[in-house]
Amino acid sequence: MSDNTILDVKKLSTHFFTENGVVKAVNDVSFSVSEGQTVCIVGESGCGKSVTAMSIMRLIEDPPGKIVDGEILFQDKDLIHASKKDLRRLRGNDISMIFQEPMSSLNPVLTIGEQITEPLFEHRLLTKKQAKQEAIKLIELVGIGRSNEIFHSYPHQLSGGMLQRIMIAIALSCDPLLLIADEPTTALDVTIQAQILELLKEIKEERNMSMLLITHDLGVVAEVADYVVVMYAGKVIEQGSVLDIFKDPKHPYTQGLLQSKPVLNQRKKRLYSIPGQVPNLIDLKPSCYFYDRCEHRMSICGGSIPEKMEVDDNHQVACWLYEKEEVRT
Amino acid sequence: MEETTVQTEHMAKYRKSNLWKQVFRRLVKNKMAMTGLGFLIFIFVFCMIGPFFSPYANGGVDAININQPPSAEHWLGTDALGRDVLTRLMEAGRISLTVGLGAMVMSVFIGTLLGVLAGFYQGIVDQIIMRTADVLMTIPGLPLLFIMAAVMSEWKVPAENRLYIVMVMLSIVGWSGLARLVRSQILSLREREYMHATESLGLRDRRKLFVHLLPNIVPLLIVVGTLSVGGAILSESVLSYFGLGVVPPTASWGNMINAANSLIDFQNRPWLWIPPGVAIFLTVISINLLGDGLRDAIDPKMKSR
Amino acid sequence: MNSYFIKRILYLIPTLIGASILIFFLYSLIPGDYVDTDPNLTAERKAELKELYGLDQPVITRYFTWVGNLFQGDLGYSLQFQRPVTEVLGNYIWSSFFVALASLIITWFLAIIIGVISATRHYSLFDSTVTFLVFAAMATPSFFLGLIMIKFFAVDLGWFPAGGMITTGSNFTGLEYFKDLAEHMILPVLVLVMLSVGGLTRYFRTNMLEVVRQDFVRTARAKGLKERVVIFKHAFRNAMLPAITLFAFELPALFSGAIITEQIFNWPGIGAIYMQAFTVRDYPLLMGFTMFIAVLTVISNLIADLLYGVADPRVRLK
Amino acid sequence: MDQKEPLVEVKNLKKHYKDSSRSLFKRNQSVVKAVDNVSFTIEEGETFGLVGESGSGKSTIGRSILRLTDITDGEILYKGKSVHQLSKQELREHRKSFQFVFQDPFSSLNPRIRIGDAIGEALLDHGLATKKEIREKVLEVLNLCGLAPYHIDRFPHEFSGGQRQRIGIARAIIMDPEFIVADEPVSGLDVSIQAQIINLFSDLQEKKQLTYLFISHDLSVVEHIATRVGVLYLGTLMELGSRDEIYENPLHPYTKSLLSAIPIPDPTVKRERIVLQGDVPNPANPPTGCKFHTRCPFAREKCKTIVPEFKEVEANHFVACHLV
Repeated sequence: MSDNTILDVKKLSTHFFTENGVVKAVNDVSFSVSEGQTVCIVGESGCGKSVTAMSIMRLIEDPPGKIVDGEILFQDKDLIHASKKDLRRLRGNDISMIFQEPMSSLNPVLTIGEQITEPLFEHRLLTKKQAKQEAIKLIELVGIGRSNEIFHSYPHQLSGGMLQRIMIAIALSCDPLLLIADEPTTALDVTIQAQILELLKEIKEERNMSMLLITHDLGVVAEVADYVVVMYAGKVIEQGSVLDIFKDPKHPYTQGLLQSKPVLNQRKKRLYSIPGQVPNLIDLKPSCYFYDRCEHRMSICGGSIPEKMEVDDNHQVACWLYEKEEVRT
Repeated sequence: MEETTVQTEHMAKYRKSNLWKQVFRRLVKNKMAMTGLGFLIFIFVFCMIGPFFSPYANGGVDAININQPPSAEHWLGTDALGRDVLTRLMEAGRISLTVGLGAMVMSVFIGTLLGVLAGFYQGIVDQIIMRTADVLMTIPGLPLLFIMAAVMSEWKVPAENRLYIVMVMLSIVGWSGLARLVRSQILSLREREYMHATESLGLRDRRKLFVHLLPNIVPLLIVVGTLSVGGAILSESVLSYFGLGVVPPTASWGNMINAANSLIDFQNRPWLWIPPGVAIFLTVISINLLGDGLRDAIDPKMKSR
Repeated sequence: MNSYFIKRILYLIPTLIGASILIFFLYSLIPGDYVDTDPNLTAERKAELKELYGLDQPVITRYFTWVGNLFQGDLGYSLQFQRPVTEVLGNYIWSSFFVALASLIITWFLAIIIGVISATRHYSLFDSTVTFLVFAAMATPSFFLGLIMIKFFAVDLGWFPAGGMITTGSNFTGLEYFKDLAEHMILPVLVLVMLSVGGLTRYFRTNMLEVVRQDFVRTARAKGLKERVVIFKHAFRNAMLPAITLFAFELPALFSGAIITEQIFNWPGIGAIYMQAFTVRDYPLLMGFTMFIAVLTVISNLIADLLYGVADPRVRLK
Repeated sequence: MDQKEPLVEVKNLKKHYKDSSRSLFKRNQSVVKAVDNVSFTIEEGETFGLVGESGSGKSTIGRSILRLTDITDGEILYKGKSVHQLSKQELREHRKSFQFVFQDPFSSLNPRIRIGDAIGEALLDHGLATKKEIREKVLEVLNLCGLAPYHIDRFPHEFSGGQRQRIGIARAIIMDPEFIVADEPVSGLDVSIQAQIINLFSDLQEKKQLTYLFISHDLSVVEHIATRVGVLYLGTLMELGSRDEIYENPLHPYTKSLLSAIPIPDPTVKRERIVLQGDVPNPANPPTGCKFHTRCPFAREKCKTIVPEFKEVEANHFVACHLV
C-alpha cells in the first residue's frame, strides 16, 4: 500500500442475522483508497457493495446487521472501534456520503437551506449568517442557479437531478477527504446522469478529494474510476486498475459481465449471458461462489474458496485458474 | 437498505412452502401471541365445557346461601339469589364470547361485501356505500349503540334472545370502518401489476374478483376480524352494564358487573363484580395479543416490534 | 379564490343531511315519548301536551320542523329541563370540556414521550413493558376501570372523593374551591388517560419506527448529527405530521364528554345528562345533542385537513 | 418495403389526464399531456423500440395500444380494427392475440397463485383447453422460457427476479399471441440476467414469429433488439427510423445528446459528449414550440414558438426539428 492511503479496509465481514439465517452480505473484503483516487466497487444486486459502503460509514442497522470481523482504517484511525462521538465527528466532515434515491434522502419537512447548513453548524461551528452564505455558495458550486430561492424551498419542489446536486452540496460542505457515492445516478435519467457524473468528476479534480463510488453500471465505472473492485456474493473476486479490469479481465465473472452488457455501436447477433442465478447468501458452501455459473470450473473450484492473488502489478483475482499447477492439485 | 431486501428476495427461493405455512411458522415463534392463544383456548374451554362440571349449573337458586364470600364450596362466592358466581361467570362467558364472535362474523361479512362492491365496481355503487359509511361515522359509536339499544328494548325481545339483537347492533356500528379498509385495500391491489395482467389476459370479472382480489384481502380480514372480536366484547359489556345489552336472567360479563351499582355489593362484595371484569380483561388482552401477532406474522414488513 | 375550501364545505352538506335523517328517524323509531312516560297525566292532558310539542304531527313533518329549527341554531326544547336544548348543553358542556381537556393534554404528553422513547430503544425492557401495558390498557372496559379506581382509591383508601364535581354541601370559594374541584377531577381524568394513552402511545411508536427507517434519517446520521438531533429534528417532526389529523379528531370528544366515565363518577357533564335524558326519553335533548356531535365530527374532519395542510410543506406549497 | 398492411397503426394518439395538485385552499387542475399526437406503425414481424426518459409517455403508449388505459383522442388500429372501439366481448377475443409483459417482475405475479396456475389461467378462463391440456401446454412454455418442469407448483416468492420475468413472458405467450408489448422488461434486472432475458425475447421471436413493441429507457438494449426505433420526449415523437438510421445517423439534437450521454464501458474511448443543460420540463406545463427547445444546444428563435413538423427527411426516417 502506498503512503498516501486514506482508507484501508481489511478483511471486513458484515453479516445480517435474519429469521432465515445469517446472511453473509460482506465476506472478507479488503481494498484501499488513496488520496485523490476514485475507486469503484462494481457488482450486481446483493453482491454486498452497498453494505460495504454502509459499513465504512458505520451506518449498518444493528440489529439485524453487524460488522463481525475486519478493520476499517481511515487515516489510520480504526472506525470499527471508534466511539460514537468520534464517528459523528468524522461523518459529514471527513467522510461524507450520497445515496441512490435523492427524492427520499432529503427530509421532506425541512427546507433545503436548513439541511445544507446543518453540517456547517455541527462541524464547522459557523454562525447563522456565515452558514447561509456558505450554503448559497455551495448551491452555486453544484451548478444550480437561483440559489437564494432554492435555499428557501422544500425538497418536493425540486427534481431528482437537482436534489442529487443538493445532496452533493451537503456532502461537500465540510471539505471531506473521502466522498462515498452509493449508486448516485441509478435513479436518474441518462441525460441527468451525464450531468451528475460531470459534476462529480469536476469537483473531485478541483479538490483532490478521494471518491468511493458504488455502482452496478460498467459504463459509469469506465468513465470515472481509477481503480476497480469487482464484488460477487459478498466477496471481492477481482480488483485492479480500470484498464486492467476492462482490457484484461481475469475472473470469468468479470469477463462474463463485460460481455453480457449490450454496448452502443457494438452489435452482436446474440448477447453473451452468464447462466444461472446469484447464490443464496445464507447457506454458502466452501467453494468458489461462482462455481455453478462458471464455464471454466474445475474440480478444485467446487471444494475450496480461492484466495485473492496478484496476477499483475496491483491486479488481483480470486480464481483457481490463475493458481500455480501444484497448488491446484 | 436496498441490498438487504434484495437478499431476502434471493433467500426466498429456498423457502419451498406456501405463504400460509410461513405465517404459521412466524406466529408460533411469537411468544406474546402464543400466550394470548393459550389463554384464549383456556377461556373457551372454561366457559364452554366448565359448566358441565359444575354442580351449580343452570342458574341453581339457593335461598340459604346468598351473598356468601368465596369458600371451598363456592370458589367465587354466591350472589344475591344464592347462585354460584364461578358457574355464572362461565355461563356469562358463553354469552359474551358468542356475542363477540357473532358480531365479528356479521360485521366482517357486511364490511367485506360492501367494501368489495365499492372498490371493485366503483362509480355510483361506491358513492352510495361510502357516503352511507361517512354518515354512520359522524355519530360516535357509543351514542349510536345507545339509541339502537333503546329502540330495541322497546321491541320486548325475550331476554334469552337479546344477545342476537346485540350482535346485530354491534355489526351495524362496526361494518363501516371495515368497509373503508377493504375498499382501500381493493383499490391498492387493483394498481398492482398482476391485476393489470389479469386485464391484459382478458380474464372475466368473476375470476379477477374471486381468484385474484379476495384471497389477497383474507390476511387483512383475519387480523381485523380477530381484533374486532375484542372490541365487540368490550362494547357488549358496556351495553350490558348499562342494562341495554344482554339483560338478566341471562348472564353476561357486562351485566354481572352491574352488581357494582348497589352500594353494599360494591363496597363489601367485590367477588360479585371483580371476576367478570377480570374475565373481560383477560379475554380481550389475549385476543389483542393474538391479533397483533397475526399481523406481524402475515406482513413482516408492517412489524411494529 | 379558495374554491377548494368552498368545495370542501359544500361536500359536508350531504353528510350532515344524512346524519340528521339517521338521527331523527332512529329516535322516532323508539315507541313512546316523554309525555307517555309520565304516569301522572290524564289522557286529555297528554293529548294537549302532544299537540303543544308537535308530537301529533306525522314523522316527516316533524323532521322538517326539526331541521328547519336546526338551521336557526335551535336544537329544540328539552322536555325534562323545560329549557332550550342549547341552554342545557351550554350549562353542562364546560364541566365535560375541562375534564376532557385535562386528560387530552396529559394523554398526548405521555403518549409522545413514551412512544418516542420506546421506538428509539425498541427491543429494550422499557419497550416490552410499555407494549404490555398498552395492551392491558386497551383491554380494560372503561366502566370497570372506573369502578376499580373508586373501590380502591376512594372507598378503601379514601384518597379521593368517589364522585361528583364538588363536595356536596360545601361552599368553598377561591383557592379552596379549585382544590376541591381538582380533587374531584383526579380520578375521572386518570381513568380517561389510562384508557386512551395506550392506543396513542402505540400509534406514535409505530410512526416513529416507520420514520426512523426512512432514507432521510440515514442522511441525517451520515451528516454526523447528534442522535438527539436526528431523532427530534428529523424523525420526530415527520412522525408527528399524521398525528395532527388525529388531534383534530379529538375535538368532538372534548365536547361530547365521556359518557361512561361521567356516569360512573357522577360528574355533572354532558355525558351524564345524556344518560339521564335516556331514562326519561327527553328526545329533543338526545337528538339535539347527537346532532351537535355529528356537526362537530364533520367540522373537526375539515379542521384536520386544514391543519395538515398548514403543517406539511408538501401540501402547503404547490 | 412492400405495401402490406401494418399490424398496428397508431394515429394521432393523445392521452391527457388531469393532474390535481392539492394545496391548502385551492386545487390546481392542470392537464398533463402524457401523450401528445403520436403516430407510428408497427409492421408484422418487426421489433419496434420505443425509447425515452421518464415522463416521455412511452409506457402510456404501450398500455393504450393494448387498451389497458383509455385514450383521449386519436385511433389505434390492430389489423385494421380500432382497438378502442371494440365491444367488451370483442376485446376479450382480441386479448388472445396481443399480450403485455410488465416491468416489475415482483409485482406482476400474484403472490398467492402457483406459477403453473398463473401461466395457465388465461387458457382456462377463455375455455381454450381442458385442465390436462393446460398442464401440458404450461410445461411446454415453461421449457420454452428456460424454466424447469418442477417449477410448475411453486409460488412466485420462490423465484428470483430474472426467473419471475421468464414466468411473466411464459404467461404472455401461452395463448400464442402475434403481438407483444414489453414495457421495460429488463430494466429491473442485473446485467447478467438482463442478457438472458433479452436472448429469450430474440429466441421466442424466431420460434413464434412474434411482433414486439419494446419499450425501454436504455438505448443500448434497444439497439440490440429493435429493428425500428422511435424516440420520445415529453409525449411527442422526436425521431423515428430504422435502427441503423437512428444509431448511425441520428438527426434530432435530442437523439444525438441521448446517445452521447450513455457511458460506454471502455475506459479508452473518449467521446465528445453533448451534456444537456437543465431538467426535463414538467409535462403539465410543457414548453411552447418545439418541446425540446429549453434544453437544445442549437435552439433558435423559431423553435420557441413554432411546433416543428414531423417530416420524412430520408426514406422512412422522420424527424421533428426545424434544423433538419
